[in-house]
This record gives sequence, structure tokens and C-alpha cells, in this order.
Amino acid sequence: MDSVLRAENISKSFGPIEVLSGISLDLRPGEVHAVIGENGAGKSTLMRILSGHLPPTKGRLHLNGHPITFSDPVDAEAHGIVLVHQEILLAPDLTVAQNLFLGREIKRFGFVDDKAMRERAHSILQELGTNIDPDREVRHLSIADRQLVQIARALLVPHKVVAFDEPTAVLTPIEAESLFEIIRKLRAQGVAVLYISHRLNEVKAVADRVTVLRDGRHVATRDIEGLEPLEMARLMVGRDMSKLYPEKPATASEQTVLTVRDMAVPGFVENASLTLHRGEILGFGGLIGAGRTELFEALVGLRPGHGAITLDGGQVHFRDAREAMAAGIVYLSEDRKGKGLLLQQNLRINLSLAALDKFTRGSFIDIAAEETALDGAIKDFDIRTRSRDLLAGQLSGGNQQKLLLAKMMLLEPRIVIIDEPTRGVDIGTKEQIYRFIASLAAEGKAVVVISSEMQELIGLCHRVVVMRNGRVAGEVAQSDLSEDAIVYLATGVHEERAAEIAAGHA
Amino acid sequence: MTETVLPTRAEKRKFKMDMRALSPFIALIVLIIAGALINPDFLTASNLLNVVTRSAFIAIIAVGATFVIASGGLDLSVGSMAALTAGVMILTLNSQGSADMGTLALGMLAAIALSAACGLANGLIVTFGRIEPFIVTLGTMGIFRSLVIWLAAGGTITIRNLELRELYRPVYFGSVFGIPVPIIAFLAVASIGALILYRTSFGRHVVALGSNEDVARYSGVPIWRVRTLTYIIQGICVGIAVLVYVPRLGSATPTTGLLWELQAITAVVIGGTALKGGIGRVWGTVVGAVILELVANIMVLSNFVSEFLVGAVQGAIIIIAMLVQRSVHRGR
Amino acid sequence: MTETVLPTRAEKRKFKMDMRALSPFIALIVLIIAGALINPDFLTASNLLNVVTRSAFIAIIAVGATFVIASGGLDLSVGSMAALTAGVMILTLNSQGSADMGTLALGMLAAIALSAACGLANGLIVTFGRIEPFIVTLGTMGIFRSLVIWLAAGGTITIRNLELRELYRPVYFGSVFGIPVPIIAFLAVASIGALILYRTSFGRHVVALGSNEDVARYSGVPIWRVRTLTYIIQGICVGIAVLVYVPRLGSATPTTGLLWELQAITAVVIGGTALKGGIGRVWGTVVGAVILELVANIMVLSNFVSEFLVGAVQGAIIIIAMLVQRSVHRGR
Amino acid sequence: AQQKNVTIGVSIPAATHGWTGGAVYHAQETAKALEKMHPGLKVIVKTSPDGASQANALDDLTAQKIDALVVLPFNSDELTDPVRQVKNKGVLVTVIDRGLKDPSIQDIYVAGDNPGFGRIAGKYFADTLKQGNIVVLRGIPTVLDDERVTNFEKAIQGSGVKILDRQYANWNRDDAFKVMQDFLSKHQKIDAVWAADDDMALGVLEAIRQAKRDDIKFVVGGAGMKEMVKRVMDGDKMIPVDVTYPPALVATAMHVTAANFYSNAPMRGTFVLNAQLITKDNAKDHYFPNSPF
Ligand SMILES: Nc1ncnc2c1ncn2[C@@H]1O[C@H](COP(=O)(O)OP(=O)(O)OP(=O)(O)O)[C@@H](O)[C@H]1O
Ligand SMILES: Nc1ncnc2c1ncn2[C@@H]1O[C@H](COP(=O)(O)OP(=O)(O)OP(=O)(O)O)[C@@H](O)[C@H]1O
Ligand SMILES: [Mg+2]
Ligand SMILES: [Mg+2]
Repeated sequence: MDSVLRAENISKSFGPIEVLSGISLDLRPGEVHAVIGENGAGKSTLMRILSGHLPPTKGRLHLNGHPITFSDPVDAEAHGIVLVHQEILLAPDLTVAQNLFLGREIKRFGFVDDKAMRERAHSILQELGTNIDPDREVRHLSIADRQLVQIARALLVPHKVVAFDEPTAVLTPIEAESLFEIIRKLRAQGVAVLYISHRLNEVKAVADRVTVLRDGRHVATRDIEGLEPLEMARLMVGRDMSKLYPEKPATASEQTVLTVRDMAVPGFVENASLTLHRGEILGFGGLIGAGRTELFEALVGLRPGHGAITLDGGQVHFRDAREAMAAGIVYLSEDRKGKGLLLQQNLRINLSLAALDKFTRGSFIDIAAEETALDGAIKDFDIRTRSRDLLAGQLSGGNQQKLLLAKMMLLEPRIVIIDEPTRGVDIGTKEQIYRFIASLAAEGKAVVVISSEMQELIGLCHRVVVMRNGRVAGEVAQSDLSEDAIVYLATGVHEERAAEIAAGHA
Repeated sequence: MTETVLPTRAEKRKFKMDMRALSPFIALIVLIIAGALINPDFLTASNLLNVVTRSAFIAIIAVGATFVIASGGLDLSVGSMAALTAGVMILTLNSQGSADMGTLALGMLAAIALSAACGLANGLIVTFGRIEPFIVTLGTMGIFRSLVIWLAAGGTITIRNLELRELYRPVYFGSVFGIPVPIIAFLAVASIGALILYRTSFGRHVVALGSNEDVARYSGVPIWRVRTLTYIIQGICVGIAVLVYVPRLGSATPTTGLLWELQAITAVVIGGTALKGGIGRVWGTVVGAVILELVANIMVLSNFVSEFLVGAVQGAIIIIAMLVQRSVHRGR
Repeated sequence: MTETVLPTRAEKRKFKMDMRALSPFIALIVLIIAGALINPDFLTASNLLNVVTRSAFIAIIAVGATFVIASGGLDLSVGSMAALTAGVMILTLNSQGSADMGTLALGMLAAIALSAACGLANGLIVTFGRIEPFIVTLGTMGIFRSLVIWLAAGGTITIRNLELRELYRPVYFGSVFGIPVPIIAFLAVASIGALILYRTSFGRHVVALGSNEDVARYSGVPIWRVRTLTYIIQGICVGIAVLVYVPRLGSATPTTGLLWELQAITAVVIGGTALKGGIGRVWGTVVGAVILELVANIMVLSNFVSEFLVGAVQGAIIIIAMLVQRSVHRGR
Repeated sequence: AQQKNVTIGVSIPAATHGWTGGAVYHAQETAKALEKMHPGLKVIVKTSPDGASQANALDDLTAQKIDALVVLPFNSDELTDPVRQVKNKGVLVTVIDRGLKDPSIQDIYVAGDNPGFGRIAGKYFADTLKQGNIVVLRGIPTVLDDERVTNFEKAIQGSGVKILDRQYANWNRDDAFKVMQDFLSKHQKIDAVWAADDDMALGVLEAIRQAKRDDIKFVVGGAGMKEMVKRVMDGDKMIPVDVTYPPALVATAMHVTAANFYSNAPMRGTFVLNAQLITKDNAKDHYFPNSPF
């Protein structure tokens, strides 16, 4: 079959650093083509080149067999090629509907027709399986909802090629399933779909062909038939990935370090209680919007909330993150771009920001010590950066997550709260992060893992607390850990039943 | 199915938003009550009409500033631009012998054309030179101001033909159905401004640009055109303000329009538009302009503030008015 | 070519960054060459020393403004604050009978204490009132200005004791190893400022706050303290500038320091600090202040610009200087 | 005349107001005339927007090796020292209008008469109005504004004239218009207005005309702006008189200074141009239709 879009020997350098070399890829109408690879392998960069956001340094693109260059993304879009970014690219001050139609407003008599746009926005969001209010300002949306809006925007007009860069990283399984439905529909219409994901099961489920990149080079392009996730992982990482989760450390003790009683966060959480033991990994599950983030943000003083918090037997109340940090509690935000890292500053400044006191000699910052710490962090956390002088925003998505982890670990906390620790992280790194979390627990620290990936909670945690609609719905002990148990608590119905409801058989 | 939001939240949020947009009005009401308590003459129709009429120039200019600021820009040159436009307009009127409507129309046309051109110049330098608008418009502020002084040879430019002045006077002093013409003009400008900002795709683009330039660019918003246009709109607003201003005193001096830029920006900010862009509130801006003029009026009407301390009390009132606004929409 | 969200090319960027930091210096050199061509007297040591000496006030104030602006704030009150501080300092000096070092030290202490307190007030209102700094400092600008007018009863506040004046004079007119004291003062302030901004955790926090307030908060930066401190630093810088200013003219008037805020902000922006925060360049700021003063000096030394058009040429030069800067770091 | 190379520096406030605009105009005209009259004479006119910049301009003029300086200081207190610096370089110093704190600095002093300006106006109110309530619009808070107002107040002391209210209107028409509008709302009966400046008087007149109030008998401005002198000349009831404060002061000073170099006698001493009351009778002597002011 003829290809719609074909890349020929594409290379891309940022200055002297080559991040893509000689990549060829051809994309056929009506196929879902997955691109996988480790963090920093160059997937996003390739997508940006295909969709006109970046010009290639070498090589060229062919559209329907004719060579073509895109002057900018708008030009590419005019040729029927659209990219859903890994970063959220929406105007925070505009409403959902306004964002969806930005640059292509529906007009009536020369004026914008808000009613029509609202209705279309509503229907397309409905199709994606979400209830987001089209009149809501984007700044008030959770990241998941923003991602959905971004996807909706790309689907609003018909395209020949749609590229998704890790669309499901922030979505729940249910939302992801609606997205796959849509992708299949697109495929049926003869649209070519490019699909990047670190969730290899998803790739298996949705893709027709898979291209693997490693260190900016093309490793393989295979049909999905006979390509199992384990093999994909091997191609990506270059070694066998049989064991993702480490042994659960047997350090979970009865010694309570933190208890929270009747925590309330106005508008988000009511009556939440929990106990955290020394050396344990406590999972927090639930659907997106269940209020997990808010609960822990309130706990560490990042948003107003009230409740009784006991740390090591003493009553505490944190007014801001600094006090929590001083008490040995750190919280790693799920929103690494908006709340985790200073995207416009370099790695060194980002790394030391939370723990500056540790780098202060006398009154001044010891920059040499910072540099040493950066070397250490790059090594320990395997941050793939080809130059130390990048800005944090220039790191690949997964490497930003590692930098955030490194930054907060410099504080040497006793209690670590990690919100969505492996969002957008490749499978090799995931394994590293899991091992790291397990080692924290093994050292006797207490770790809270907030995650929307049930497998992760099951594979990693000693206990899982599940939240639903701003309340703690229940707890699953280690011996009972199963997807069904968690889903039941998260939704209030058993898995099969949930599937039935979703399928409309209720 | 995913339950995302607690049911009441959407309602609550909507109400909150309205409070934010409403809060300049609340500050206004508080001020009016304060004024009435301080001096009974304050609430007379003639006094209030005076105040609102006077606020017309700043209000009209500030409507333009709302566009520039909402798009993430800034224009410091408006005061000088007003002086230059007024000067050139009067010189145009003087160059014609006759005192008829034609002459007047010609002068008005000249004013609008010049101010739009000044705005265009600002816009082009900001967009194509990629210099901070603060610096660009500070520079053009000096240029425009100097040009007036030069045209006036340091003195005053006055409408020489007295008949023409009389013909023109009603544009400031006249009224239609009891409403002074300047108030009608400023309501018209604000309405059109609101319509453009809220109901056209250009207006949408302005806000998007101020909110996140990259997003706007990727969405196919013609950044340069939009940005330049905001400055042109600002220029045209200045031109309209001048049309209303000139008949009042019939002259332009080197001090005409001094510090108007500060007043316009203040009106915009009081009205709830964020200085960093992304939010634009035309009606808030208009209320902001009226608030500024009201505060000055109350100062003169009150008897217990020494002339030396007027500025201090005025400054304090503006801060307090903002605190009132804040506490209103935080309290909910 | 479309620029992506992220600046491209690491190496290029690094070089670019350096160019960016260097570019005010390049504009400075261009100006000096222009000045030399226009009038041979320009390049004399005495003229250049004069220019740099009198840029001291603005430079010192602008170093403080660099902190405020880098943290995402703004302070419009500095000019009025300077006038008030100068006034109170002189009144303090006058209240003491004697003309000795003790009196002088007391006056200086009073000045620094007052200006730091003014800065603290700005900082507290901005952080706790959560009002746009533009409005807060516009308000306090009016308040401080009025207080001077009131203290001076509309006239002038002058050092009465002539001996004391003579004792104090060297702080502006004296020199150490041939370098005028104000230059030493401003180099000292800039060095300390650079040290604080670049080498202390407080300085880091300032930049983090200006880059992204949320990230700073989530990283445990004590937002409120940092923000308030930037305004206090601004206040202290104003105080130091006043110490150097008072011996020059020996008096404070209601018009002292008028528009200094605009000059300080301009110096900061010319120096490469972004008005929206997140970048602070102390040395660039200092160069910016010198550039401003140089432009004025060249205007006076050149004899072919009519008085009326000085402002226009000055405005144009500033815009052109910025264009030169831009083209320098775009050309690479 | 013999060729003699002399450079005179003239430092005056920038044209930010009608009066200073007039001063700049006269300075420039005089500079041209003097240069024509005396070949070899160079006159450099520099304007500054405030006291500190004027001090800078003085430095810069000195850098150009001037022989004489004619200066209209922004403020006597502030500029005393900077002018002394110039003087110490051996430059002949002529001071206009606002005398320096240390009179020994100035070789020639051409005085305007600010106290007189207030006094004459005050006396006119006391004599003409005898009894009644007036409002006062002040200029910008400065020493000269203060001198004018204090002497005005002194002059009406003891008469039946009472000041109801006073506010700063910044020597600006727009501000005067607003302040007057508010005065009219606030005070039911005002007998007369002292606007302390012709620019402000024009704003006041518009406000009165708009309010259609006929309780105000007259408005007195000051400084001798040509429009106002014309109205006095034409017998306008609202503008019965004006008080002179001619910007041509500058011209006089420059002529005197040049004469020091080009005439035989060295010029020293004080020249006072008293403030005068312009009435219908003498108005034509004060009317200069070509001046910008
Ligand atoms: N603007 C830039 N300047 C310099 N280097 C860059 C820039 N953008 C990306 N890079 C580098 O290019 C490499 C590839 O990044 P890319 O974002 O394509 O990775 P990725 O495969 O999408 O990774 P992830 O799975 O983590 O999203 C990384 O090493 C990254 O640091
Ligand atoms: N500023 C806000 N105003 C109103 N609603 C908000 C605001 N921020 C978030 N929300 C809503 O609150 C709900 C909870 O947020 P969030 O998704 O962060 O919860 P969560 O349980 O932490 O989910 P997850 O961690 O799985 O993303 C969401 O529905 C979100 O849209
Ligand atoms: Mg990526
Ligand atoms: Mg969350």
C-alpha cells in the first residue's frame, strides 16, 4: 500500500548534539503505527519533525509520494497532519471550548458562535468519555482533563495523519479505552495514526506496526503479530526485562510514623484518615479526580485543609511545604511541568532548589558542590541528557520526572509522597524507579505512592488505600491485592459489572 | 463511568467568577457611599455627571489599553500620543479657513489617522523589533511628546477660529437626552470594545496571545497581526479620546496628556485585567476609570484633607479599594 | 523557521546566553563611539566621570529594582520614596544642632531605616493583600510624595547648617584614588547585589519565584518572605541612593525623584532583565543606568538638535540601542 | 566690531508649560539675534526637565568650556551648589528669576518677582472685591508657588476676602478644569477665583462657563499669556486684569551677559523686573502676538 507520510533518513541535531540519526519511517493510511523507545530516545523529537514543529537537520519528508517541507505546524495541519503533544499546550486563561476552537473559531455574522462551539465541544468530549464542562477555564482542569481537551482539539477536524505523544500517560484505563475506540474508528476511516506510549500492553492492543528507537537510532520496525510486550521491552532497552517489580521489602513494621485523622480539604476531600508505618510502601488508588492529590497537598501545607496529623506521636500542622520538608516529609507533584521544575532554568538550579541549605557554605552557595550533586544525580537516576547545560524544559518527558525525583531526594526525607511516579517513564526506568522506591522502604523510610496504574500499586505496595469521590472508600491488604478489589472500591462496582455498565447492558 | 466533579462545584465556581468580574463594581459602590457620607453635594446629578464625563478620556484610552494589556503588551506612549494628536488636529483645523462641518470632519479624520498611525508604529516596532513593549513605548512616548513641543514651539496650540470652537464645543459640553456626549462616546467605545474582545475571533486571539504565546502560535493565530492590531486599536482609542478632549479647552499644550498612560493602566488593572495578560475586562476597565476620577473628586469635595496630603489619601483609597475587591472574592 | 516551545540547540543557546548578557555592553560601546564622533569633549575623562557619577542614583535604585522585577514584582514608588527619605534625612540633620560625624551618621541611619520601612510596607501589602504590585506601589507612590510635600509645606527642605553641608559634600563630590565616591558606592552596591542574587539561596529563591511561583512553593521556597524581602532590598537601595544624592543638591523638594521609577525600570529592562520575572542581571542593569545617562549627556553635548526635539532623539536612541542589542544576539 | 570668541551657555527648564515654553522661545530668539550681532559669539541653549537633570546639564555645559552661564534654576536650594561649581571654573554667572542661596555666586542677577506676583494679585482682590469668598488654584508644589501663595494670603489679610478652598492644579489646564468643576459643586457661592497662572485660568473659565454659574465675578490668572492679555485689552468682564511675569526675563539676562563681553563696561549687579498689574489701559504694552506664550 502507498504511504501517506514517509520520512527518509531524518537526522536532527541541537547544536553539536545529534538526537536523531538517519531515521526512516513510512506511514500507511489506515494503520496504527506505534513508536516506542526509552526516555530520551528521540520519539517526541521525531513527532515534532513529522508535524512541522521542527525542521530536520538532514533527510526529508514525503507526503503522498511528493517531497514536502512544512514551514510550521499550522502548515502541516493544513496538509492534514496533526500532533497531540506530550506537553500540554493549551491557553490556561481560555475556556475548554475556546481552546478547542482557537484559531478556527466557528463564526456567525462575523462574530464567534459560542453556542455552536460549546455544543460541538460537548459532543466531542462526550465521545472521549468525559464530562468536562466546555465553559470551564483550562487553568482549573486537572492534567488528565487537559490532556483530554488536547486530544479533542486534534480530533475536531478531519486529518490524514494524527500523532499521539503519550496520550494515555495521565489517563485512567476507562478514559484510555475510549481513546482506543476513537483510534480504531480513525483507522477504519483510513487515517494513519502514530502512537507513542510507554505502556507496552496498550501498544500490543492498539497498534498494527511498531517502530523501536534507541538513542536516536532506528532499531526495528515490526508487525504487531507475534511481537509480545516482553520482546518490545528487550528491543527498547537492549536487555531482558523479565522482572519489572522488585521484591517487596519485608521492612514494613508496626511502628506508626504518621497518622492522619479526619482530614478535610474544602471542595475536594472529606473525612480522610490514614496511618503510615515505618518501612512500608503505601499505595493510594482511585480514579482521577478522587481527591488523592488534594489530600496530600493539604497534608504538607500546600493547600488549605484541616484535620489531625500526628507525626512520630506528636501533633503537627504544616503551613507550607518548607515546614513539611523540615519535618522530613516531601511531596513530589504529579504536575512536573507546572509545579515540579523551573522549565526555563538549567538542571543545576532545578536540582538544588529545594535543598539549597545543603549547598550553602557560610552565606554562599557552593556551585562546585552543586555540580558534583548534578553529576551524582545524572548517574544515580540515569538522567539521559547529552549536555549538562540544557534547560529543564529541554529534557525529554521521562527524564524530567527523574530530575524531579533527584531534586526531592536531595532533601533526604523520611516520608516520601510520590504522586504518579512513573508517568511517561519508560519501562527500563520504571524498573529503576520501583527499585529505588523499594530501597527507600528498605532503609526504613515510609513511602506513599499515588498512582492510577493498578498494576503498579499491586506490584509495588504493601497496602493500598482507595479513594472515591473525595472519601476513603477502603483499604486492600497485601494478601488481597488484586485489580478487582481496587476497582471495586474505586467505583463501587465489581469489574465485570463495570464493564457491563460501560457497554450499556445495565 | 468516571465521576469527575463533585456536583456542587461547577455552580460554585460560576458564582466565584461572577464575583471576580463584579468586584470593581462593588468597590465603586463603596466609594459612592463614602463620597455621599463625606459631602452631600457629592450625590447631586450634576456632580456625578461631571465626574463621569471627565473620566471619558481615560476610559476611552483605557479600553484600548485593555486590548494591549490582555495580549501581554503595554503602551506607555498614550498620553504623549494624545497630545500630539490633539496638536495636529488643531493645526489642521487652523489651516482651514472656514468654520463648517467639513473642516471639523477633516480635523477629526486627521486625528484618527494620525493616532492609528502612531499605534501602528508602536505595534510594528514591538512585533518586528522584538523589543519589550515597555522600552518601545517609552521611546515613542518621548518622541511624540517632543513632536508636540516642537509643533507648539514650546507654547500652546489653540483653535484660532472662535466660530469653529463654538461649533465644536457641544462634542464635550453638549448632551443627548440629558446624557453628556462624552459619556455616550465612552459607552459606545466600551460596547464596541467589549463586542470585539468577547465576540470576535480577533478578541479571542488577543486573550490567547496574552495567555500563552506558543499555544497561540501553534493554533494558527496570526500572532504578529494580532499584536500589531492591538496597538492600532489603542491608537484609534486615543484618537477618539482626543476628539472628545479638544472641544473642552480648545488647545493642546506640552503638558496635555501627561501621565495619562499611568491612569489608563491603573484603570485597566483596577478593572480586573491582569498586567501579565490573558485576561481582559472591558467593563471593569471603564469602572476603573470612573473610580479614579471619583477618588479625585471626593478629595476636592472633602474638607478635612490638607491640600498637601490629597495625594496620600488618594493613594490610600486606591489600595483600600483593591483590598475591598480582593476580600469580596476571597470571602466567597 | 518555527521556534519550538523550547529554545533550540544547546550550544548555540549557551553562546546566545552569553551574547544576551553581553549585549547591553555592546550597546554601551556603540553609544560611546557615537558620542565621540559627535563631540570630541565627550571622551574626556572628566566628562565620562561626570556621567557615570550621576548615573549612580539610578544605578543603585535599579539594582534593587532588579530584585523586585526578577521575582516578578514591580515598584513604582521608588522616586517618591527617595524624595521622602531625603526629606526626612535632612529634617533629622537639621534637628541636631551640631555639624559632626555623629549627626551625619544619625541622619544616614534614619534614611536607611525609613526607606527599608517603606519597602517593607510595599512588600507586606503586596504579599498579604495579594494586590497587583503595580497598584500597591502606585498607591504608596502617591502617599510618599504627599508626605514630602506636607513635610516641606509645599516648599523645599534644605540642610540648614552650612558646616554640616560642607562635611557631607565629599560623599558626592569627593573621590578616592581618583574615583568619585558615588561610583565607588554604586560599584559596591552592584557587587553586593550580584553576590546576593547569584550566590545566595535567597537570590536563587528570587529567580525561582519569578520563573514559576507554583514550582517555588512546591519546592519549599518561603514565598512570602522572599517577596517581602525583595521590596525591602529595593527600599534599602533607595536609601543608599539618597545618601549619595543629598550631598549633591543639599535639599529635597516635592519634585525630587520624579520619574526615577521609570528610569530605574528602564535601566533594568535595557540591562536584559525580563519584566515578567525569572531573569535578573545586576551588571546589565548598571550598564543600563549608565546608558540612560550617556544618552542624555550626548544630547546636551551635541549642538544640532533643537531643544524641543531632544526628547524625540533620546527616545529614538533608546529604541535603536535595543535594536542593536537584539540584532547582535539574533545574528549569531 | 572686533572678532572675539565667546561661548555663553544658557540653562533653562524644558518647555513643559506655557511659561517655560515662552522662556525657551525667547532664549532661542535672543541666541540667534546675539550670534548675528556679535560674530565669534556662540550661544548654547540647553533645557532640562527637572532639578537633577539641570545639575547634569550644567556639568555638561562646563565640559564645553563656556565663558558665561545664564541660568534659570529649577530650584534655588537644589542648584546653588552646581552653579557654584561652574562659577569656580571661572565662568561668569548670570542667574534669572530664582536667586541662589548664596548670592555671592551670581555675578548678574535678573530677578523675576514671585512674592510681588502674589502680592499684586492679592492686593487687587482686597481692593476690588473688598468682601467675599474666593477659591485658589495653586501650581506645582515648589518654592516659587509657595512664595506666590504666601504673599497673596498676606496681601488679603485684614480685608473681607476669605479663601474658601485651595488645591494644587499643577499649572495645567485640564487639572484646573477638574478642580474648578469640583469647587463649583462644593461651594454654592464663589465670588472670585485666583488661578495663579493663565493656563489654569483658562481651565477655570471653561468650568464656570459649563456650570452656567453667574456668582463668580472674575478670575485672575497671571504670567501675561497673550490670549489673556488680549482679553484684558478687549475688556472681558471675567478677566479684568492679569499680572505680569514675563518669560522675556531670559532675553534680558542674555543681553546683559553678552554686553559684559562686547561692551566696554563690565556688567554686574541686579536687575529686577517687577511684577505689574496688566489692566485694560496698559494691556497693549504687554501684548506680543508672535510669542508662543
Ligand atoms: N530543544 C532542545 N535542545 C536540546 N536538546 C533537546 C531539545 N529538545 C530535546 N532535546 C534532547 O533530545 C533528546 C530526545 O528527546 P525526546 O523528547 O525526543 O525524547 P523522547 O523519546 O520523547 O523521551 P520521553 O519518553 O522521555 O518523552 C533528549 O536527550 C533531549 O534532552
Ligand atoms: N482549582 C480548581 N478548581 C476547581 N476544581 C478543580 C481545581 N483543580 C482541580 N479541580 C478538580 O478537582 C478534581 C480532583 O483533582 P485531581 O484530578 O488532581 O485529583 P486526584 O485524585 O489527585 O487525581 P489523580 O491524582 O488521579 O490525577 C478534578 O475533577 C479536577 O478537575
Ligand atoms: Mg517524549
Ligand atoms: Mg492527582
